Amino acid sequence: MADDEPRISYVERLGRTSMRSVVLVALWIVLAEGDLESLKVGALLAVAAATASVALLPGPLPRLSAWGLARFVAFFAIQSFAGGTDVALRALHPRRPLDPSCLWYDFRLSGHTPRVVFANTLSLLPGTLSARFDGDRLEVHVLDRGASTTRSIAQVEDRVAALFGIVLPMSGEVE
Amino acid sequence: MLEMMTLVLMGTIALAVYRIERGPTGADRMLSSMLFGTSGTALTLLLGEVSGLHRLHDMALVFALLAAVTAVAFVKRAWRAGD
Amino acid sequence: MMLAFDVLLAALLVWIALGSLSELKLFKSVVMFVVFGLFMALAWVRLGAPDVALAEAAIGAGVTGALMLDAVGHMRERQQPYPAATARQDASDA
Amino acid sequence: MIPVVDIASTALFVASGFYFLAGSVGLVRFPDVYTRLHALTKADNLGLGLLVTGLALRSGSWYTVAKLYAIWLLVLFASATSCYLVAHAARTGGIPVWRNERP
Repeated sequence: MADDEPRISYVERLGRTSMRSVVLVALWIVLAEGDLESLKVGALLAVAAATASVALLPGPLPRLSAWGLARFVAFFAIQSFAGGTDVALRALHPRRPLDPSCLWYDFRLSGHTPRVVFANTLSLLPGTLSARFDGDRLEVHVLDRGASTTRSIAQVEDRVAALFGIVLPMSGEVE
Repeated sequence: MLEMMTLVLMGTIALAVYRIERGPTGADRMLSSMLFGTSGTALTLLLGEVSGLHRLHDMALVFALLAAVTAVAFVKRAWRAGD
Repeated sequence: MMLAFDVLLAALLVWIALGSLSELKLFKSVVMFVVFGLFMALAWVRLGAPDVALAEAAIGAGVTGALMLDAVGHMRERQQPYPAATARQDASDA
Repeated sequence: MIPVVDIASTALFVASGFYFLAGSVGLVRFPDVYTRLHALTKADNLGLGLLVTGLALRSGSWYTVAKLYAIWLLVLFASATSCYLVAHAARTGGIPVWRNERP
């Protein structure tokens, strides 16, 4: 994997290291709950961590779109409510209504990070669980075959694409 | 109220221990120990609030991380089907 | 109310410890051990020692648990050849 | 403490307790690994989110609020990832998917 990464110049390396250091220092302040005294250690560790991160992952990190992020957070909050309630009611229902099966979903997203984010999001949303990658397909375990699942998976994919500022082609195989 | 919540969480954890006892596969056992990642984090945060110890937030972070570490160790090393 | 919590915690600790020690399946025993570490950490919190609890959670449950899972995997590898599914997965990883 | 905040956080705690309990009942009652993973990831993460929101309402400082949500995000990420790992291992290891035989 490391061989595929592009070689970067020292200026880029310095820029990325300092950018990531700033983010990590902010994270440290949050984790120390505003204790600025501990920043003596924290700043040092943040720079070390940023150096390690650039050494391991020299390429540019994927950019997020702010509007996409806001919409994604709202969508995620509402949908995880729906998902939790759905599964809780199924668990507590005396007859345990389940009709699970597996289906293959063809990615429209490309790129490693967006796909991973998509698969992880899918696992947290109602009725779907990503089970394995296979090339350009993802196997999804669904809790209820009757629901219009492919359509809702495609909707999640649209939201994740918007998060990364990607415009997807229209899905051709929505049932 | 917070004390009630700690008891409820203990109850959920007891159910998960029952699932580890029963199995039947290794994956079932592993996912019940994953539950301790979430429930353990929740319980630690609650205990922190009950006793006013904010340092326990760090322990909640450790719980969350370790659930992932054990899951990786399980998948890469210890897994065999039908166990 | 916290007394009820403590009693429940102690009872579960004993149950898990017995489950971990009196088990013939190694894997189940290891999972029980990890869970025992997490519970022990909670017990340290209740005993008023959050630093010990942090160490217990990180070392007792996390690192030792991962090492033991690794050891169980190695022991199985010694005893029998890999089943087909796992072997294929390893080949694709390499 | 302001009573409105108190009532709201209590309601959030009750709701989160419900989801945690439902998730564990699902863990015991559901028939196979995959459905149990569903119960675990969805119900428990929602329960933790509600609990964190309740605690954040009670806490006095913004740093604590940020830290609580950071913990929740980490748990979300960790549980989604380990859920995928276990599901993948179960699927490649050949654990069959339970099907509903009743019509």
